[in-house]
Amino acid sequence: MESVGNLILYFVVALVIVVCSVLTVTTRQILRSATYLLFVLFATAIIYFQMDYAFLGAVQIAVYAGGIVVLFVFAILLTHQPGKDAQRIESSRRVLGAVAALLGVAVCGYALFTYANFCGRQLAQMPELDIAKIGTWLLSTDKFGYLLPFEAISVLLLACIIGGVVIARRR
Amino acid sequence: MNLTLLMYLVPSLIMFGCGVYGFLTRKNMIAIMISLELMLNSVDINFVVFNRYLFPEQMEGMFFTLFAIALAAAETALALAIIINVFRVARKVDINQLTKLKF
Amino acid sequence: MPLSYTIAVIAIPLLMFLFLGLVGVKMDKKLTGVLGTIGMLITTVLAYGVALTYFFGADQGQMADGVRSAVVVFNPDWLSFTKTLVVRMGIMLDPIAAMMLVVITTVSLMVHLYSLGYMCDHHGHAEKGFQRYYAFLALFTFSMLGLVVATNLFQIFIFFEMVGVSSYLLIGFYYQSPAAVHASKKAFIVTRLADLFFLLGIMILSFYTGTFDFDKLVFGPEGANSLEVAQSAIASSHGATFLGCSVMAWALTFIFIGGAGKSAMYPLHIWLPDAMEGPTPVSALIHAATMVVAGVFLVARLFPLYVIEQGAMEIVCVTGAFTAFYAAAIACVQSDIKRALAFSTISQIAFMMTSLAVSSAQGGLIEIHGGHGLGFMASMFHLFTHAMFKALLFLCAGAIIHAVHSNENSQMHGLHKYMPITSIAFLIGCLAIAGIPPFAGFWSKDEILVACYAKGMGWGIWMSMVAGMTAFYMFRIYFLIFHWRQHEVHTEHAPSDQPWTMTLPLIILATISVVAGFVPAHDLVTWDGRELHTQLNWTVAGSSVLIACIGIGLAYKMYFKENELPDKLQARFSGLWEAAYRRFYMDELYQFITHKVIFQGICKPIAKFDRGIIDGFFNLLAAATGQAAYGIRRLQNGSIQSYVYLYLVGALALAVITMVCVLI
Amino acid sequence: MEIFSNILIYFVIVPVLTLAGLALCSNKGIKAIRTVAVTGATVLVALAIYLVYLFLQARGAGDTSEMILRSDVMWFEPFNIKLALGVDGISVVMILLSAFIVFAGVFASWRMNPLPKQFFLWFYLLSTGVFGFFISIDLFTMFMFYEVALIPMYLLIGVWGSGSKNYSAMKLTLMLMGGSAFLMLGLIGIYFHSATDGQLTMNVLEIARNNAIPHQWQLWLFPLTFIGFGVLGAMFPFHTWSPDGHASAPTAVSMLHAGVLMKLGGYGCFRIAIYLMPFAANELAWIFLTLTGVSIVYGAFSACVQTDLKYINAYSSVSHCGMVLFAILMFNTTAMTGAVLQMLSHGLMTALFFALIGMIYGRTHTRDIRDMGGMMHIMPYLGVGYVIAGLASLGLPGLSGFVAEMTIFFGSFEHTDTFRRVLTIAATCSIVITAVYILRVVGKLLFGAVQDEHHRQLTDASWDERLSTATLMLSVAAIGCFPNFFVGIIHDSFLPVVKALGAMI
Repeated sequence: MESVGNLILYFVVALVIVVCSVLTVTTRQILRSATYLLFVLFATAIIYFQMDYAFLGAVQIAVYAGGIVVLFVFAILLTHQPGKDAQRIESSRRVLGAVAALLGVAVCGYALFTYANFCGRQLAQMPELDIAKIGTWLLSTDKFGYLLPFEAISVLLLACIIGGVVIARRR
Repeated sequence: MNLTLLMYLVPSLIMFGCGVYGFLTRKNMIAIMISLELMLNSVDINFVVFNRYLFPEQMEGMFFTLFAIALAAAETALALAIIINVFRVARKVDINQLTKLKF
Repeated sequence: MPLSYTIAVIAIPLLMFLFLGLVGVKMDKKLTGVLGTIGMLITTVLAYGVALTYFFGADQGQMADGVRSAVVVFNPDWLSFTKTLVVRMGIMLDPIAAMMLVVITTVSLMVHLYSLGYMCDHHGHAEKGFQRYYAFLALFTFSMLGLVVATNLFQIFIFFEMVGVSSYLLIGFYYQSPAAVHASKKAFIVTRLADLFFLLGIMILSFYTGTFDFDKLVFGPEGANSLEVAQSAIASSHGATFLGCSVMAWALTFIFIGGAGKSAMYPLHIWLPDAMEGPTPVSALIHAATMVVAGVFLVARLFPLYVIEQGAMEIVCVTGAFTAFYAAAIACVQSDIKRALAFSTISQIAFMMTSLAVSSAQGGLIEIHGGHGLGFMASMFHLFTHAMFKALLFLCAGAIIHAVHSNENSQMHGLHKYMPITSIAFLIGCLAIAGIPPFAGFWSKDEILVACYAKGMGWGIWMSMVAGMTAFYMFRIYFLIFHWRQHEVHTEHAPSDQPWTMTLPLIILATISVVAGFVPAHDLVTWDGRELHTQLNWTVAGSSVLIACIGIGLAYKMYFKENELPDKLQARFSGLWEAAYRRFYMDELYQFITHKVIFQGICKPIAKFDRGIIDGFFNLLAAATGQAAYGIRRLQNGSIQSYVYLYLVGALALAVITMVCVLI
Repeated sequence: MEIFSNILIYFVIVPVLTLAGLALCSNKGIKAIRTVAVTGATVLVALAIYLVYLFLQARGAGDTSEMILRSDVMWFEPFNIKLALGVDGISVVMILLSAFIVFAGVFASWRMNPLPKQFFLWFYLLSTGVFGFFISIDLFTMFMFYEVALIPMYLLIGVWGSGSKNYSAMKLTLMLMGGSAFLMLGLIGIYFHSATDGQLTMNVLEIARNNAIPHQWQLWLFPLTFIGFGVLGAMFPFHTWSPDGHASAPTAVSMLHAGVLMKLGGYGCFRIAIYLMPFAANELAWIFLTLTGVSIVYGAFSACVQTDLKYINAYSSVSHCGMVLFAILMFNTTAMTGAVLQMLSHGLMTALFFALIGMIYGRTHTRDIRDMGGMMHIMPYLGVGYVIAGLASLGLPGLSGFVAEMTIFFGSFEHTDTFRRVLTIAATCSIVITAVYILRVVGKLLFGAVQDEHHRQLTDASWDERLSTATLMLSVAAIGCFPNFFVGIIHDSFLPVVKALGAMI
């Protein structure tokens, strides 16, 4: 049995996620869209906290909410005149998109509700997870060691940095 | 009432659906990127909750999400850089109008 | 080897052709003409030598038991179809070949000489293409000589083609005149069509006999004219019939069609009048004296086979008799002097053809063996005499045309005063062709008529009538050209006799036309090599002279002095006159068949079919592939959203399928 | 290496060396390019003549083996693919023909512009393929060289062509590649049935000796291979690449293509399709006889109404090449000998035709006979050449066309069944139609009045053009005057095939 606080928190978070997601993709002002995204990301971070992955939640807030959304906002401000609405999307496109999305949701939902026998699982105990442990795991080669992906990601990020520089450089 | 795995999956699914809808319908490239982020995020949630609920002893889901966040950040940064560059050249961000490189 | 120098008779014209053709352009024009003429003179001397040696010389292997047999001088393989069926190129002398050598070289020499004057303008400058002209003349002479000395049927075919081409080149000598080009084309294609049948005939004949060689086909293995091979071949193919006729009859008919094409028998005669577009000496050489008798020569060469196969012989006979009349009728109304002479030629060749064909009717095969064959002899004799006097007539016509610059007899009239030598020569030619004794034509034509009467009274009367028409139309031409009324001088130069190079051949040929009748042809050119004892048949001779005189008298009455009678008659029988003048619309018929039926009706639709349907099909295939590619390319439109959409659709479809599968 | 002692390999090495030499030339050094190209062509002609001499000597010395100058080099062990060389009389004359046409082609493209170096590079690559095809007797090697000969065509037409060259190049290449797709299927099928037990082989001689292809397979494989080669041999209804392709191709390419490449088709039909699958050949001959018979008459009729010189010639090629396949399908030595003679004859005279057309086109810039006239007056040499080519084409004795056609007709007439008789007679009729269209074009193009006053300024042939055409004219006359020399080389090479076919009846 969960604590009531936890439950309330969950429902708030779920509500924020659902509502803000929908708003993100339906609003015609792109800046608002970015803002709603920010809310969704925050809500997601809260889920991570609920799951006891505090570090992940922190990363989510810092990188996503703090970094990416800021980037979005910058990009939007650079490419748009503020206050100007985007064009209305033609209805056929909207309907098609909606049908595709809803169908996808329906199929996945159907699958979830019908076949996923693990869906009723409760939250189990989890060993203590501190940052030191995460750091060790990230750089170890043992079981649960993630050195290789870590390095791969490093290289990738490096490539991205270089790519970013190349792209952004004035010709 | 307990918070089951399903209860986390449903908002995630809806988020993903919204992402798909946005991706398919939006014309603005930045809006498309935003929709993409929604989808990514929903997948992240799934990884985390599956990890937490089904394999609490292990850390794969969490780490994957960690990496995914890093990747998403890099990807977004790069994509936005490209979009801004394209905008500088073409003065537009609407993908329907950006057909110069088509075919 | 005896008579081996015959090769030189063939080789000199060939070498002359190559020489004049290759280096003549760089030489002086007159020089080439003189060279050509000298070469021809040597050839002529040699050919006379050959002929005299063959006919009268000491034994060169040609006389056996009083029978003049064929001599094969040499005969190397040229092209082997199979081990046994081999085409050889050789020289064979027999009476008709020897006689033809004389005819060809004589006329050719005269024409060479005559052309030296004719192919020049009034100032004596040679025309453009003078060298080419002499080269072609040499080529023609070579081909014609090669034809007559052929040792086998295929060699004849080869030289048939060669003379066809030389004729094509010479008719089209004035290649910038569309009429000449058209005429040369027509001549070649019509004779080519005939040659197709000739080829088919050879194919059939050689298939059943297994040989092309005359010494097997028509001369037996031992001595002259034992027809064993031919008979056995015919016997072996006896079962083989096609449409009710024996295969051999078909073969011989086809071969005759080939000959008919060259010899301008109805209905393949249409090219000959048009061929008069060529220079007049060429008409004299090719289209009067030599090439056009190639068909007669061909039938004569295969005479023993035709004798056996009476069916084919009947066809020859009917065709010849009809053509003789048909051409004579047309000749009566032509206004173009060369055309009139051309129809006269057709008619005379038809005489020869008929004469060949009637000769076999003198009893059965056995009797033929016994030594009859008057028609054959008469035909060959007529060939000889006709070549001389017809060449004479054409050369005279050439002299007249050269003088008045026109072919139409309305531009001539009354030339006797201006060109006396030409006039007399022409008159001699006319008398010869009309059959007035003692000129050459009388003797040969008389023999022909005797042969025709021997086949049947009807044939004889028919041919006598044609002979009468011959006398009429020849004298019509003569009177219209040289008399009728005073000549109106149109040009600055009054017409006159031409330079000696042109007059000398006229005189020589006229002389020959007077005396040629006394050549003892019946001793020399019989079909089996035996002497044929004939004597003048007074009834036939008398009646034919009478008919000829009537013809001449009629012509005199109508055309000697200008009068209204011809016009009245023309008005009276305008339909008939018009039809005859238009050659009974044969040209129009051919025009219709070739242009409307073949060209418009077959070629064009086929070409359209090819471009439209067949090529269209492949283009359609390509276009369909292209369209499919375009269609598929649409999916690859560069829009990430459509890709995602498609991906989703695909993923969903997969999911649904999986679920459905699980459910089932 | 032992293989280098075989003269045949030099027929591939010489063009390849020429290629290398050309590659070393600079783009501008037209003299060097010409020198290399001519040297290569001359060496090839000399080699070809020497090969004829060797062949005659070997036969004279009593060597009766089917192929002489045999050598094998293993190339790809797992599939038993060898570089198997060997020639019989047919290949020898084909090589001779190719050498002469390459020689004439080099001179015909003497003033090729632009990119002469690249042109000759592709030209010699094509030649490499052609010679390679004729010297090898291994299915794989043959197919490889076949493709080598085919592909350069696309660039040669596409880059140096005229008119709608892109369309034509594409059409020609695609249709021929379509043919090779059939062919490839056929060859693979043959390979997998090449031996009943033991090692599968690609060697034509061994396959023929094993005679192991099951009859029901032959019925499938024969049409595949025959059509595959037949496309190249311009067999009705797969001939439509020929008019467009030839019309657009540059002179030398038309020459080489019509002169040699189309012969690959006939040669292949004979050497692979009929030789290896005699049963199916006998069974299915009637289909292809009908098609080729149609080709002959149909091509001739179509040529009668064309107005483009090259189209006329292309359709006439359809007719003449139809004659080749027609004769091959008659299955007797005489007709087949005629077929090879016809290949030689058609190769030379079509090359001559295309050379002359190219030279006339280069001066007048039109190929429409309605726009030209009186050319004989303006350019007598080319005019005479055209008349000679025309006379060869319509079968004048003394020139090559006549002996070839006559041999074919007489060979075909040896069959007594009505079907073949009728076809033979129909084919024979083509000699008249040929005369019609040849004389039509000669009359319009060369004779008559000059149509365009500008044409009066045009010049006659230059020395290189004269050399090129004179080579071909002399060859045409040589075959026409001394046919038995060639028949002697060719004739016996058909005996194995005729024997194999005879065993089937």
